[in-house]
Amino acid sequence: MNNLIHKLTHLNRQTIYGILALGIILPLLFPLRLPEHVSPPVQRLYDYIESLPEGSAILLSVDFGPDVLPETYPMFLAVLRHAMARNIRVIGICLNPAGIGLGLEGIQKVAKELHKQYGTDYVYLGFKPNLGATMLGLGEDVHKVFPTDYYGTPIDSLPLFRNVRNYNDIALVVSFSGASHPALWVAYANARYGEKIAAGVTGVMAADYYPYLQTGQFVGMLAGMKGAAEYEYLVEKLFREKGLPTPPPFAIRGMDSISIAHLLIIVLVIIGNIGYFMERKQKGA
Amino acid sequence: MGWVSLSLLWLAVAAPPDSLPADTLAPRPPRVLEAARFHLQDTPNDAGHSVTLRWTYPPGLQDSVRAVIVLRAEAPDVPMQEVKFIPGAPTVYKDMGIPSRTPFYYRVLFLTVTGDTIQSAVLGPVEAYPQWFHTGRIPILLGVVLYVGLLLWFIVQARGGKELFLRKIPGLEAVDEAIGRATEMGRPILYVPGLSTIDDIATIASLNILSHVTRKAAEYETPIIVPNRNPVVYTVSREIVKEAYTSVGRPDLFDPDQVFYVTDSQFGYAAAVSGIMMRDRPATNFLIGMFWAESLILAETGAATGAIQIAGTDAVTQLPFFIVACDYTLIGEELYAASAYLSREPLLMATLKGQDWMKFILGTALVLGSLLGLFGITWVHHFFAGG
Amino acid sequence: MHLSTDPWVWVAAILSLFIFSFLYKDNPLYKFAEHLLVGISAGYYLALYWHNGMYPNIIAHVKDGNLWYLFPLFLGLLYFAIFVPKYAYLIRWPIAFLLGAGSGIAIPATFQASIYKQLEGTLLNPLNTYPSALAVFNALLIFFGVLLVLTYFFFSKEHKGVLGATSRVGIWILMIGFGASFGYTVMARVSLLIGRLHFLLGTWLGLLRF
Amino acid sequence: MAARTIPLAIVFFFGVLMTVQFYIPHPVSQRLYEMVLDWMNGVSAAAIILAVGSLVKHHWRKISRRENVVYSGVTLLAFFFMAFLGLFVSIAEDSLFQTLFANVQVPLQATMFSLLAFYMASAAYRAFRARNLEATLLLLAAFVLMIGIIPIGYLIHPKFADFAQWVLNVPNMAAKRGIMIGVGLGAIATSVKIILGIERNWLGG
Repeated sequence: MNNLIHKLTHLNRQTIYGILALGIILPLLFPLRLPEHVSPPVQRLYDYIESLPEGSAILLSVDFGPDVLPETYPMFLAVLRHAMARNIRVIGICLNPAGIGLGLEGIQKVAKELHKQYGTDYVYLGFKPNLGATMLGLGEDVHKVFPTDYYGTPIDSLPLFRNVRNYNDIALVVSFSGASHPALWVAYANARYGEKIAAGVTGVMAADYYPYLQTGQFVGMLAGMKGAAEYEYLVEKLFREKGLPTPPPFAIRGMDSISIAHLLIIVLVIIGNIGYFMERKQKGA
Repeated sequence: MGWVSLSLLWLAVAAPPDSLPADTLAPRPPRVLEAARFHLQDTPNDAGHSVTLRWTYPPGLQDSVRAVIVLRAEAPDVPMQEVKFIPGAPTVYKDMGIPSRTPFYYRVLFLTVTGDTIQSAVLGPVEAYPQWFHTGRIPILLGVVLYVGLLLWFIVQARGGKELFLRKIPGLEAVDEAIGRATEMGRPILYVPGLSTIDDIATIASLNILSHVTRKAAEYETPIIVPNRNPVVYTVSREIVKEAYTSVGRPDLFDPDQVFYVTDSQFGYAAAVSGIMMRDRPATNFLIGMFWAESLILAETGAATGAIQIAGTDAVTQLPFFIVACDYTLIGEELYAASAYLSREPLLMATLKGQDWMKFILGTALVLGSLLGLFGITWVHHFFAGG
Repeated sequence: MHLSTDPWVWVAAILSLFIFSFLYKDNPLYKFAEHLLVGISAGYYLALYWHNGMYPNIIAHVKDGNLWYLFPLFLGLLYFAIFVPKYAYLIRWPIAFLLGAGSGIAIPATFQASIYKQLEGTLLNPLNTYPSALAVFNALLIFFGVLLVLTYFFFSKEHKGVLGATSRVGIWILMIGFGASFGYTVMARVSLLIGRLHFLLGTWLGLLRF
Repeated sequence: MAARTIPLAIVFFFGVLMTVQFYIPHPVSQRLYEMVLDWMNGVSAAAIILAVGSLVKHHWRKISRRENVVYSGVTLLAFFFMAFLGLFVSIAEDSLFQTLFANVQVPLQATMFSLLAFYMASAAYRAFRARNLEATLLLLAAFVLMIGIIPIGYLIHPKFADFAQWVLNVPNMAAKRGIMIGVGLGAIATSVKIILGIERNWLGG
C-alpha cells in the first residue's frame, strides 16, 4: 500500500509523457467521436452562411501561416466545404505571406472534391501586402486591388467578377488568423463599409475576440481546435443530408486528442493529490 | 446594388455647380447647405499633413443620407477632385496626406436615399500645419511629471539618510541561499537573462540581478553560466559579469567562455539551454527577464534536473508557468524591486517608496473616477483615455 | 500508407524525431539536432541582421550621403574595442546609447499602455451603459480585483492588518488567474503537438489525410 | 571620464530626448524618432558580429580541448554554411538558404515548441497539489478551464463552458491588469533610474 501511494505521487516523467503521447496519438488514428456540442458563435456563423441565397459570394481570407495550421486550416476547409456545397461562390485571398500556399492548397482540394469550376464558382486572388489598404480597397473596387488573380489572369475575364465589385456584392468576409487580422477587418471593412465579418482564430487569440461577438461586430467565430471541430461536425451533418461523401474529420479528431489530453492531465493531478493526502495522513499518524 | 453610378454622378458634380444653370444637369436644383454647418480646421497634434472637416445635419436629414463625397481643390474656382467616398452619414472626415502650409478648398456632397444630391458651399481655404506640442498627450505628460517628481522626491529624501522599510520578497530572500547551495554541491549556477532585447526594461532589471548574483558567486568561487539569445544583451551581460568579478577583487575568475551567445532563434535557444541543464547539471537556475512560450521548456527541464529555480518576469502570459514549475517566482513588479532589494542601496530603495505612492494615487484615482463614473461624470475616463 | 517521396520531408521528419527523443532522456540524437539547430539558426540570423538591420538602417543611408548615419556606424565600431584591452571600456558607449534611447522611449509608452489603458478599462461607467446585471457584477469584480492585486505589490509597508488581508486576497486572485491561464493554454500546446504529429503521421508516413 | 562619465551622459541625453520627443508631433521630431530607431536597429545589429564571435570561440575551444568534437563541429559547420549562403549567395525565395530554413530550422523549432504539450502535463502533475489555499485555487481554476473547453464540460452542465470563459475573462482579467499596472510603474522607475545614472550596474556598479 505504502509502495503504491509512493508510486502514484512519484510517477516518473517518462511514464507521464508515454501516457499522454498515447492519449493524443491514438484518437488521431482511430477517431473516438466524442459527443460534440455546437457553441452559439459557431452555430451563428453556420446559420448565416446557411441563410445566404445560392450564388452569393463570400470572401475567405487566409491570414494565417503554417505555425498555427492545426487550428486554423481545418476551419478554413470546413467553411470552404460548407460554402461550396451550398453553391455559394468563394473568393480566396491571403493577407499573410506565409499562408499563400496553404490558401491555394485548401481551395483547390475542396473545389476538386465538390467539382467546382475555377473562375465561375471560386477564385483565388493570392497575397497582398499592406493589410489596411487592401481591406479598404475591397470596399471600393476589387478590380483595383487585385487586377489579376493568383495565376496572373486579369480578373475582368473571370465570370465570377462580372457582378462582384466591392463589399456590396460580397455577403461575408471570414478571416482565418492567429493574430490581429480579424480586428483589422472589423476596423476597416465593418466599421467603414458595414461589411459582415466572421473570424476563425486560434484558441490563444480567442480570448481577445469575445468582445467582438458581444458587440455584434462578428457574425460568428470559430475559436481554436474546438470551434473547428464543431464546424466540421455541422458540415458533416449537412454532407450526409445531401448524400455527399463526408470529409475527413481533421479537427474532430484533434478535439478528441485534446479532450483525452485534458482528462489525462486532470486524472494524473487527482491521483497525485490522493497520494499526497494519504502520504500526509500517514506522516501525521 | 453597388455604387456603379458613382462616376457618372461625380462627372455631374465635379464642375462647380453654382456656375452652371441648374436645370441643364439635374431635374431639381441641388440644395446647398450653408457654410456655417461646416467646420474646417488643421488637424491638431500632427506632423502637418492633414485637415479635419466636421459638419452637422439639418434636422431629419442625417437619416436620409446614404453616402458622402468629399471634394478638394487648390483654388476656389477650379474643378474639384473627389478625395473620398464614405458610405453612411458621417459627421467628420480627416483628409490626410496633403502638403503642409498649402491652402485647400473643400466641398461636401450628400447623396440621399431618394437620389437627391445636397451640397455644401465651397469651404476654405484651410492650411495644414505641424504642431510643436501634442495637446492630446497632456494626461500622459502630467502622469509622467507627477511620477518622476515623486521618485525624485524620495531619492532626495534618501540622500538625507532616511531609513526605509521593505517587505520580504521570498524569491529574493532565496537568492543567497540558492547560490550557497550550488557552492555546497560544487556545481555551477545557470543565469538566463530572458530572451528579449536590451531596450526591454525587464532585461535591464534582470541584468541588475545578474550583477548581484555574480558578485555573490565570485565570493564563493562558484562558476556561473550565462547563455544569451540577443547579441546586444550578450555584450552587456559579458561586461556585467566581468565588472562584478573585478568589483569583488577577483578579475582572475572571469572566464570569457562562461558568458556566450547561443542563437537568436527562440526555440534554438531553448534547445541549447535545455542541453546545458541536462549536461552541466547546474544546481541553481535563474530564469529572470522577459520570456515567451519557451518559459516552460526551460523551467520544466530545470525541474527535471532537480535544480533549485528562481524565476522572475513581467510577462503576464508566462507567469503561470513559472509559478507552477519553479521554486520561487518574482511576479511582475517584484522583478523591478529586485535591484533595490538585493543591493539595499538607499537611492534605489527610495524609488520603491515612490512606486508605492504612485500605486496609492492611481488606486485612489480609480476609486474616485469610478464613483463619479457611476453617476455619469466621466472626465476621469477621458483623462485616462487621452493617454 | 503513402510514404513521402520528398527527401526534405524525410530530413524534417527524422530531425523532429531526434528532438522528441529528448523526452525520454538526453541522448546523442537530440544533442545532434540541438547543435544543428543552433548552428543553422545562428547563421540564418547573422544573414538576417545584415540584410534587415545593418545594411538598410545604416549602410544604405551612409551610401546615400546621409552623414547623420555615421554616428551609429561609429558606435557600432566601438563594440570591437573589447579586442584592445586598454580601450575595452569604449564598448559602454553603444550600450549607453541603446539603454538611454530605449529607456526614454519606454517611459511615456509604458505609461500609456500599461497604466492608463489598464486604468481606463477598469474604471466603472454609468450603470445604464452596461448591457446586463451580470456585466455590472463583472465590472465591479474586476474593479475590486485590480485594487486588491495592486495592494499585493506594496513594498514599503509590511503586509499586516488591513494591507495583510487585502494583499492576501490579491494573491488569491492572482492564483485563480494563473490557474485559468495555465488550463486554457493546454489546448493550444496540444494543438501544436497535433500539428507536428500530422506532419509525421500524415505528410511523412501517409497514415492520416486531411 | 571616457569610461563612466561619457556613457552616463549619453544615457541621460538620449533618455531625455526620446521622452520629450513623444510629445512633439512636428515633422522634425518624427524624423528624429525614425532616425533614432534606425540607429538603434543598426547599432543592435552590429553586436551580432561580437555575438557570433563568441559562439564560434565557444565551440572552437571545446573542439580544441577534444571534448564535444562532433557536436561542436556540427554547430560550426552548419553556422558557417548558412552564413555563407545568406551573406554571399542568395536569400531569395527559392534559394538553398530558404530551403534549409524551411526544412531544417523550422521543423526543429516547431518540434521543440510542441514539447510543451508534454511539459504542461508533467508540470501540472508535479505542482498541482492542494497544499494550501493558494495552490488549491490555482489547481481548481486550471481544472475549470480544462473541463470547460472540452465537450465533456457541456455534459456536466450546459453552462459550464460559459463559466470557464467567465473565469478567464473576469478574475483572470483583474489579475492581469493589476500585474500590468505594477509592472508599468516598476519599468518606468527603472528607466528613470537608468537615465539619471542611479542604476549603474551595467557600468559595474
